[in-house]
Amino acid sequence: MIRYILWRIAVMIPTLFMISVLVFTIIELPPGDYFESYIEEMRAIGEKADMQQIDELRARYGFNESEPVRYFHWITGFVQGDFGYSFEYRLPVSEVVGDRLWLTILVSVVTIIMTWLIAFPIGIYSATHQYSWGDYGLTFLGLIGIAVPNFILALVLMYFANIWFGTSIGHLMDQQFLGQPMSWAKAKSILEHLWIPVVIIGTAGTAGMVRRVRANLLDELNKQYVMTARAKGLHPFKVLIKYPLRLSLNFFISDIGSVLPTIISGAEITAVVLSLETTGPMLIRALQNQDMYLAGSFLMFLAVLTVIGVLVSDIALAFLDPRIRLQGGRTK
Amino acid sequence: MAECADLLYVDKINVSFPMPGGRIEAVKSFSMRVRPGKVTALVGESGSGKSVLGRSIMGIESPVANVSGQVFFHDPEMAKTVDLLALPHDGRQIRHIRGSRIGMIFQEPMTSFSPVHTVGNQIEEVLTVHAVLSPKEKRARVEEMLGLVGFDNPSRVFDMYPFELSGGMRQRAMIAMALICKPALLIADEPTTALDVTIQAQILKLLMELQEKLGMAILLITHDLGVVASLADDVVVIYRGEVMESGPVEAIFQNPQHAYTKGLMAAVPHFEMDRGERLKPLREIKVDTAGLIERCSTKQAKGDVLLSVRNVSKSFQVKRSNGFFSKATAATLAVNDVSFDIMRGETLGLVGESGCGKTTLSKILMRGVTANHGAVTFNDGDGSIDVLNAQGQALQALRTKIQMVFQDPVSSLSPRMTVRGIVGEPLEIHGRGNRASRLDVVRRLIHSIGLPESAMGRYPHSFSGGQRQRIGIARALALGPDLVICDEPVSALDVSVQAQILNLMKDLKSELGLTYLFISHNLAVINYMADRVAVMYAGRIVEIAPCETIMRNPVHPYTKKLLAAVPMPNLDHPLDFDLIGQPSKAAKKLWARQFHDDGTPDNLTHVDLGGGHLVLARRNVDARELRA
Amino acid sequence: MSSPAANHYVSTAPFDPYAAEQGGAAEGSSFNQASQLKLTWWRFKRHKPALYAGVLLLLAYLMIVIVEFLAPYNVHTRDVDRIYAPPQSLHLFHDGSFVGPFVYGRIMTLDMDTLRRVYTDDKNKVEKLRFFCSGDRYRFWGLVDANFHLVCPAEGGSLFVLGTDRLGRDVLSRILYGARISLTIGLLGVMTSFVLGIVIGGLAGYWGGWFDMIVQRIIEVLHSIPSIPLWLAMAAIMPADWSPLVVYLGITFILGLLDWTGLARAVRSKLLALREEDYVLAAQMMGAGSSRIIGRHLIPGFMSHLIASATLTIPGMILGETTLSFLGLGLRPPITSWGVLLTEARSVNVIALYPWLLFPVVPVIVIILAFNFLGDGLRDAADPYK
Amino acid sequence: AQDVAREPLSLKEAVAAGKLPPMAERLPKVPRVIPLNTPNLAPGRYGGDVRMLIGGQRDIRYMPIISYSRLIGYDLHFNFQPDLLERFEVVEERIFTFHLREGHRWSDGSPFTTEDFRYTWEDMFHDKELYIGGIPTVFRVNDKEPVFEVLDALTVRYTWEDPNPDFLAELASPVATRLMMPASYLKTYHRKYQKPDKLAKLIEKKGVQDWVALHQKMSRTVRPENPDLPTLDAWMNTTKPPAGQFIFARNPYYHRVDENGLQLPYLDRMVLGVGSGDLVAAKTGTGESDLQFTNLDFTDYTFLKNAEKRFPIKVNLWKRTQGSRIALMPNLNCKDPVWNALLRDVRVRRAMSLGINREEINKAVFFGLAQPSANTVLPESPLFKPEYRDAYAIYDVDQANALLQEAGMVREGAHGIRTLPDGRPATLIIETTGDSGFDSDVLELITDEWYKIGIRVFVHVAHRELFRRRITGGETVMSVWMGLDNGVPTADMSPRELAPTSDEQLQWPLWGLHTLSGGGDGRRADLKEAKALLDLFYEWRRSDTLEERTAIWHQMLSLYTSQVFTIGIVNGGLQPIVRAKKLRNLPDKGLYGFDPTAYLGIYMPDTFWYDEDA
Ligand SMILES: Nc1ncnc2c1ncn2[C@@H]1O[C@H](COP(=O)(O)OP(=O)(O)OP(=O)(O)O)[C@@H](O)[C@H]1O
Ligand SMILES: Nc1ncnc2c1ncn2[C@@H]1O[C@H](COP(=O)(O)OP(=O)(O)OP(=O)(O)O)[C@@H](O)[C@H]1O
Ligand SMILES: [Mg+2]
Ligand SMILES: [Mg+2]
Repeated sequence: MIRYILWRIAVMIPTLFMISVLVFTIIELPPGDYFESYIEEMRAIGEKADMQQIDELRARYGFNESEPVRYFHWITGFVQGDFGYSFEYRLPVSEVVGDRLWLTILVSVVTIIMTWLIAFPIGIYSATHQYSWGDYGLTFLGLIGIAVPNFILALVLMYFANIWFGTSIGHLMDQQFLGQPMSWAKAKSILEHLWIPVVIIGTAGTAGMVRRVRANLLDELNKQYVMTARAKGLHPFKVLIKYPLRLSLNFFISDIGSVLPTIISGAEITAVVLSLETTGPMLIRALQNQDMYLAGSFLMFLAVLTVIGVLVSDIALAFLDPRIRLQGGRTK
Repeated sequence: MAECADLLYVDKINVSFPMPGGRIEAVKSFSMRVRPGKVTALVGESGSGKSVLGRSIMGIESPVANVSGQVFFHDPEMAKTVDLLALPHDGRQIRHIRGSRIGMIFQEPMTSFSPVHTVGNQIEEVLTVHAVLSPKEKRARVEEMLGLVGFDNPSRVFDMYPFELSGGMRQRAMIAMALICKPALLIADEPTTALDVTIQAQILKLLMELQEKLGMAILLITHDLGVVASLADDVVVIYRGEVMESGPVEAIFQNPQHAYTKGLMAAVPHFEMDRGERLKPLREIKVDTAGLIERCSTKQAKGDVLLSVRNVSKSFQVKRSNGFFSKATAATLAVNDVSFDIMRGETLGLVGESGCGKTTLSKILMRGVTANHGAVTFNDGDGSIDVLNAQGQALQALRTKIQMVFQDPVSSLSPRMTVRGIVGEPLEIHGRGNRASRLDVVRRLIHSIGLPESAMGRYPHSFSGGQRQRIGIARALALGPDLVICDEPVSALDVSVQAQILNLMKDLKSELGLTYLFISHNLAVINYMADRVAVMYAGRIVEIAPCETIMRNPVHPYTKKLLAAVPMPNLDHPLDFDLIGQPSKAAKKLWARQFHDDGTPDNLTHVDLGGGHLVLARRNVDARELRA
Repeated sequence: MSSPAANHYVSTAPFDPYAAEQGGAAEGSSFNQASQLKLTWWRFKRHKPALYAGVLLLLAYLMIVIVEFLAPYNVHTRDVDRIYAPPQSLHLFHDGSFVGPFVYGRIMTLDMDTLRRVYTDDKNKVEKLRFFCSGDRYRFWGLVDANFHLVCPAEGGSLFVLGTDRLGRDVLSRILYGARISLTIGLLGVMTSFVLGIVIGGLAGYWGGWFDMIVQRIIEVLHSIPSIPLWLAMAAIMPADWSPLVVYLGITFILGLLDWTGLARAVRSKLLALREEDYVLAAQMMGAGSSRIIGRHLIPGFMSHLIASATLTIPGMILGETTLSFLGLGLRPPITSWGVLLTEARSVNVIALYPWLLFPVVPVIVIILAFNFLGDGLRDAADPYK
Repeated sequence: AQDVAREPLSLKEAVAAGKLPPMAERLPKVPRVIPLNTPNLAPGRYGGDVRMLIGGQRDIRYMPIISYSRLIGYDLHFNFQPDLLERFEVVEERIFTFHLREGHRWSDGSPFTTEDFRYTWEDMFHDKELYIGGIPTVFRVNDKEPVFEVLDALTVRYTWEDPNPDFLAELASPVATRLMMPASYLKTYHRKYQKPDKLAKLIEKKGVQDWVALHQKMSRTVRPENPDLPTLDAWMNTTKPPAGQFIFARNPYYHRVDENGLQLPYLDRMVLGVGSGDLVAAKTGTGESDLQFTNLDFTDYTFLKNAEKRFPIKVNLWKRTQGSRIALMPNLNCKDPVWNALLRDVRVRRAMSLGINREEINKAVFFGLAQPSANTVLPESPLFKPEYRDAYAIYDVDQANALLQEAGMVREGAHGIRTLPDGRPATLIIETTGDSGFDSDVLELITDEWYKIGIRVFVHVAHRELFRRRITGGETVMSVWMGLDNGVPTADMSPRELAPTSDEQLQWPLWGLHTLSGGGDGRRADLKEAKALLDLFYEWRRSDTLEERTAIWHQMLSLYTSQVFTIGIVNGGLQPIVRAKKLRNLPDKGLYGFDPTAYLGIYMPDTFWYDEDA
C-alpha cells in the first residue's frame, strides 16, 4: 500500500502539470484580458479610460509577452509559493483570499456535516421503510429542495427570514461586523446568518444523498449476510449500520474526493446570490474580470485538492472493501 | 399443544412466496418436534422446504414470505415456552434467543459472511451481543472455537477475510459462529457439505460432544444419509413442504414405510456398486442426451491426453485488516507443484482435505486465477493450446471447450439474471443458434436437471441450495464442452436428485465423450463417477491412481484416513469418532516417516507403484515399504 | 399426528414423485417464455405510483407536441395593458346561477404613487371561456398557420389563470411552451454524460490496472476544471451568429462531455468491488467479453444507484440554464423554458409583489417527482428480491 | 472651549487632547461657504453615519465621484465654479491661472500648495518611467503640451498655444484628471526623493514589483484604496482592502463650511457595505441603506415604495440625464457590405426609427413615465428643442415601409420579411451585453415592431469585452447601448458626443478612433453628414463666445437627430433614489447621471445631515 501511495504521488506531478496547462488555457480562452474588462467596467458607469495608462499597465504585467512565457512565469511562481498578483485587488493573491477562506470553510463544513447528518438517517429510514408515508413524505420534501433552483430558494428564505426574524438580507453576518475582528457579537451574528446558506446549499445535496443512500442500501438489504447478522441476534439497527450500510457506502467513498475542493470553492452561485463573504463569488468575479492570476491560482489550488481528494478516496475505498485491488487487472 | 418435553415444537407452519403468476408454497402445514439434547434429522429432496423451515423458525425468512403457524420454543434456561412466530418482529425477546439460544448454520457458508469484515470480527460479534466479555477474552474464545472446528492456525484465520478462505473453511467458520454461544438448539443446515470426510468427522465429533456436554439439541438438515445414520436420534422426512414420514432413526432406516423414504434409501451410491451399475433415482427423467447439447463429434480417440498439467503452483498473499502499514504476512501456498494428466473421455476424481487447494487448482485450469508458474496444455485434436497464455481467438475457443461448475452455487450465478438468462448465456456469448433455438436448449437443460419450466423466469436467490447447484451444472453443460471441471457439483443435492444428476453426467460422458475433472468430498460419488482419482493434501497431489486401486489399496496415510472416515447410511456401521475425529495436524504426526518431507519439500517425489499408481513419498523409498 | 417425531409416523397423502414443483406459473405459460425485459415490465406494471408517474410523463411529452393548441395564448402574445396581472380565478356560478367556467372581467388602474398596476374584478362582466375555439394565431411547429385552441378567453376578454408577467404575457401559456425545451434539450447532456460515465467508468472498474490509472488521471484533470470558467470560456468562443438555442445545445452537450467524471468514479469504484464476485469469474470463464460482463453482470448490480443518479440529474437538466444565465450564458428570450421563466423571476420584487411568477417551479416539481417515482418503479422492477 | 463645542462630536476628543488643531486652524483662510438657506435646503447639524451599499469592492470609486471636490466644479445650473480653488482666470480659453486657498490642507494636515501641482506635473507626468507614454492626452491640444508655471505658493498657470475649451469641463468632470497629488506623502514612494534601499524595503513590504508599481498603487485616486493617501474630499477612506465594509471618515481639513461657519461635511462617516449588486435593492428595501442610488433600477421602485411603510426610508424618483435611456446603434463601420450600405442610407435609419412604437415601450417598461424621444438632449438642457426630441421618433409604420422600399429593401406584398439588395432575407442581429434587466424586454418589443416593417431581429448577448471588440471589428451590425452620456449639456460643454470623436461611439467606432488617435488609427469619416459633424465640433473648439457655441450646438443637434445616427427610444427615464427619512438636503427631484452631475456630486452630499426631529 505504501508503495502504491508513493507511486500515486509521483503520478500527481504530471497530472498537475497537465491541469495547470489546461487551467491556463481556459482562463486565457475568453478574448481580451483583465485590462480590457477593467476598461469596460469603467465605461459601464460612464468613466473614460486612459488608454495610455492601461497600455503601460499591460506592459508592466507582461501582457505583451507570448502566452507560453506568461504560463512559465506563473507556474514557476506557483511552485515557489508565489501565487501571483491580483489586478482587481492590486494585492498579492495570497492576501486577497484572507478571511474569506475561513468563512468558506465554515460554511462548507457546516453544510457538509449537516448534509450527512440529515441525509444518512433519512436515507436509511426510507430504505428500510420503503413506500411508507415517511419515505414518500421525505422524498417529496427533498425533491422540492432539488426542484426549486437555489437562487429562488435563497431569495425566498432571505426575504422571509428578514420579515419574520429580522435577519439582515444576505451576507454571513450583519453589515457592521464586516471586516471587524472576531467577537462574541460577531460570532452570534454569523450563527444567525449561517443557517440560510446551509439550508440552501444543503437542500439539494441532502436530497440527492438521501436518494442515493436509499438506492444503494436497498440493493444490499437482501443479501445473505444480512440474514446471517440477524441470526446472531443483533439489533436490526446495528445490523444495518455494520453490514449493508457499510457495503452501500461505496458510492459515497468514491465521491469524497470531490468534497475536498468544494470545501474551498463553496457553492459559488448561491454565495453570489446571498452575497456571502466566501471565496466562491471572488472566484467568479476574478474569472469574469479575467483577473487571471487570482483565478488561475485559485483553480490550481482546487486542482491540487482534487488530486489529493481522489487519492484519499481511493485509499478509503481499499479500506472500505478489502476485495478491491487498486492496482491489478481484471483477473487475479 | 406443546409438550414440555419438547425443546422445539413446530405446529402447522406454512410458508409461501409470492411469484409472478402464482405463489410458491414452500412449506405446507408442517409439524415436527425436537427433543432436548437429541438430534433430529430433517431429510428430504432438494427444494422441499428444509432451509425455508429453518429460517422461518429463526424468524429471519425474507420479508416477502408469508409465514403462518406456530413454533414453540421451550428454553430450558428460562423454563418458559414461547411462540417464536408470535414474538415481535426483530424484538428484544427474539433477538435474545437468536444466536444465543438457537444457533444457525446456513446452508451457503460461502455467501453468508459479509465480504468486508474479517471472519473473526463476524464471529466475535455474537459474543458481543450475548455475552459480557473483554475484547481479549472474546478473541480467545473465538480462536478456541476456530481451533475446535479444525483450523490449524486460528489466530491467523481470525484476521482473514471470508473471500480468502476456501469453501470448507468458510463453512467451518460458520459452524464456529453458530456454536460460539453454546446454544440450546442448533439448526444446522447442511453443515458439512463442503467438508472432506475427515474434517466432517471432526465436526460431527465436536457436535456430539457439545450435545452431550451441554444437552444441545440439533435440528440437522442434511442429504447425507450416512451422517444421519451416525448422528441422528429422530428423523423427519420432508417432501415438497410436507412430512412424509417421521420417527426414530432406527424405525426409518430399518423399516422405511413411505414410498419416498424407500426411494431415497435406494438412491444412495455405495462402495459395493459395480462400475457399470446405474443409480436409481426416485424419478427417472428421460433425457435425450444427444439432442440436449450441441456438440461436434469426437475427433480424438479415447485415451489421449486432453489436458496436461505440469508443475503448477500458486500462492496467495493475505490482506491485513489492521492497517496497510503492517508487514506483509507469509504467503499461503495453495497449490504446490502439481502435475497430472487428464485423458479424453475419462473422469478424474479429485479429493482432498478442505482448503488443500482444489478450487484454486481448478480455477487455474480455467484461467480464473493466474498461476505463479507451471504449464497447462489443452489438446482436443485441433492442435494444442497453451492454456495459461492463450489469447484472443485461442482463448475464446478454449472457453467453449472447458467449462466449470462452481463450488459456490450462490455467488457464481448473477443475482440479477433470470435462470433463463443464466443458462442461455454461454450460448448467447458464442452465438449458438437463434433466440428460439436457444430458448429450446435452455428449456431442455432445465428439464433435464429436474427443475420445472417455471423456474426459467425466476432469479437465483429464490431457489434452494440444491436447485441453484443444478442451475450451475446446466450452465456448464450448455455449450457441450470437452472438459467439465466440477467443483463439488452435487454436494447440496439430496441422494435422489444427486442420482439423477450423476446419471445424466454419466450418460453425457459415455454418449458424447465428455471429460470430467470431478472434485468431491463424497467418496461414494467419486467411486461411482471417477475412472482415476487424485488425492490432494496441503496443495500437493499425494496419491493418484485408478479408482479401484485407491478405493481398495490406498497407500498414502491421508488417503487411508479419508476412506475410513466415510459415514455409511447404515446403522450398523457408525463412525468411530475417536479414531477419525482427530484434527488433521495431529493425524499428520502419526504418518509414517517416508511420507514426511521433514521441512524440505524437495525430499518428496511421486513414487510409481505401477498401474498408474503414484504416491508422494521420499525419493528413495521402496514401493513395498510404502504398502506396508 | 399428535407427536410426529416420537413415534413412527407415515403420511398417507397420495405421493407422486413426478409432480412438478409447486407454485410459480404453470408449464408453458407466458411467464416461462418471457425474456427478462418482459418480466421486468410486468413487475413494473404492478408498481402503481410508478405507472402513474410514467403515464404522467408520457402525457407531458405528448403535450409538448401540441402546446400551441393547448395554450390559451401564443407565447409571444403580450398586452401592455395587462402587465403583472395576478391570476384570475375561474368561477362556475354567477349570481347563484350556473354559467359554466368563466372569469370576471378586469379593470386596471395605475397607482401613480407606488407605480403599481392595480387590477380589480368587474363583477358585472362575466367572461365565459370558450372551448375548441379560434383565438391567438400561431404557427404550428413553425410550419402551419392556425388559430385553433383548446380554450380561449371570451371575445375581448382575458384569461390569465396564472397571471401575466412584466410584458403582459400569459404565464400559463409560457409554462406550456417552456415545457418543450425544458423537457427535451437538457436530456442530451444528461444522456451524454451517462453513457460516457457508465462506459468509461465501467471499463476502468472492470479492467483496472493501467487503463484505470489513465482514466483516473483524466478524471482528475477534468474534475479540476470547475464548470464556471469553462462556461465562461465556452461562451466566449461560441460563434456569435449561432442562435441562443444552438449555443445552449452546444454548451449542454459539452458539459455532458465533461460531466461524466463523477458517475464514472462511482461506477468504477463499485465495479472494482463487484468484479471480484464469483459470477463475474463465471462469466469470464464462459468467454464473455468485457462489454457483456459490464453490461449484463456488473451494471445491473449498480442499477439502483444509476437510476437514482439519473432521476437526480433531471432537475439539473431542466434547470441547468438557470445557473448558466447567472453568468449570462443561459437561454434567452424569445426562447421560453422553465429555466428562463424562473430566471426572470429572480428578484425580490417578484417574491414580494408578483409571487405568481414563481409558479413555474410547480411543473418542475411535478416532473421531477414523476421521474423519481418512475425511477423507483424501474428500480423495483429490476430488483430480483422484490 | 467655545471652539471645541462647535467641533463635530467625532473630533471633539482629538481637538481637546490637542492632537488635532481646532476647526479654525484646519480650515483654509477663505473656506468655500455653501449657502443653505434656500427653500429646499437647510443648514444642519453634525453627526451620524450614512450606510450605503455597493455591488463590489471596486465601487468605492463612487466616493470620490459623489464627494465632488474639484478644482473647479459645476453648480446646479452647470456653471463653472471654483471649489478647491479660491478663484481662477481664463484668458482666450488658452491661459488658465489657478489660485489656491491659503491654509488649505490635505486630509493628513499637510499643506495643499502649488508644490503638489509641480510634483504631479514634473515628477509624475514627466517621469519617463511613471508615464511611459508621456503626459495624459487631455493635456495635449493639437498635440502640443501646455507650459506649466508655478507663479507662487498659491498660484499656478497652464498655458496652451491653441484654445483648450475642454479644459475646465475636464476639471469639473466626475472623474477629473488630477493636476495635484499630495506631494509630501508620495515623495516617500518616488525614486527621486527616496533612498533606494528604503524604497526597496517598501517595494518588498507592499508586495509589488518595482517602484513604479509602488507609486501607482499608493497614489490611486479613482478607487481610493489606499487609506493613507491624503485627500481633499469630504470623506477619506479608512479601510484597507480587501474588506466587506469600507468606512469613509470625515476629512477634518475639508475646505467647505456652511453659512453658520460649521465645517462640512455634517455626516461623520460614510459606511459602504460590499455585497452582491443583485441584493442591493432587497437590502435597501429592508432599511439597510441610508442613501442608495447605485444598483437600483426603476423596476425596484414599487418594492421600495412599499418598504417605505415598514422602514424609515424615503424613495424618490430622479430623472436620468442620458440622451436616451436605451438606444439602438447602427454600426456604420460594419463589415457586411450590404448592411453597411443600407445603414449609411439615412432612409433606412429613419425607417427603423419610425418603426419603433415608443409609446408602447414606455408604457410597458417605464410605466409611461419616460419620454419617447430621439437620442438627444433633455428639456432640462438650455439647448433643448422639441423638434430634436421628435425627429423621426414617432411611430409611423407606413412611412417606414415606404422608406425601406425606396432604399432597396423590398418585399412582396405588405407582410413578410424584406429582402436585402443581394437577395438575403433582412434578418438583423442586434447585440447587447444584457446588463440591464429591461434590454431584453425592449428588444423583444422592437423585434415584434420591426417584423411589421419586414425586418427580422435576432438578439445576441455578448460579454462586454467581446461586445466592444466585435463592434470595433465591424462584425456587429447593430447594437444596444445607452444614448448620449450627457443629456443636459450647456453650450459650454463639449459637443464631442455628437461627432465621431471616440472609439466608444458604437455607431462609428472606427471614425471616432481616427479622430481620437489623431489620424493614426481607424478610418476617416467618409459620410458627408458625419464629416460635417466633425467639422462643427472643431469649429466649436475654436469658438470663444457663448453665442457661437450655442449656434454650433444647435446645428449639430439638428444634424445628428435628423440623420438618426443613433436610434433613441426613450429618455428621461426615472431612477429611484432612496434615503433615510431623516436625511436632509437631498432634493426630492434631481437629475441623475454620471456626466455632468457626478451622480449626487453637484447636490453636495457633504451638506446632507440627519434631522433627528424629522
Ligand atoms: N425467496 C424465495 N422466493 C421464492 N421462492 C423461494 C424462496 N426461497 C425458497 N424458495 C422456494 O422454496 C422451496 C423450498 O426451498 P428450500 O431452500 O427450503 O429448499 P431446501 O429443502 O433447503 O432444498 P435444498 O436441499 O436444495 O437446499 C424451493 O422450491 C424454492 O424454490
Ligand atoms: N483470494 C485468496 N486470498 C488468500 N488466500 C486464499 C485465497 N483463495 C484461497 N486462498 C487459500 O488457499 C487455500 C486453498 O483454497 P481452495 O479454495 O483452493 O481450497 P479447496 O481445496 O477448494 O477447499 P474446500 O474443499 O474447502 O473448498 C486455502 O488455504 C485458502 O485460505
Ligand atoms: Mg436448503
Ligand atoms: Mg473449494
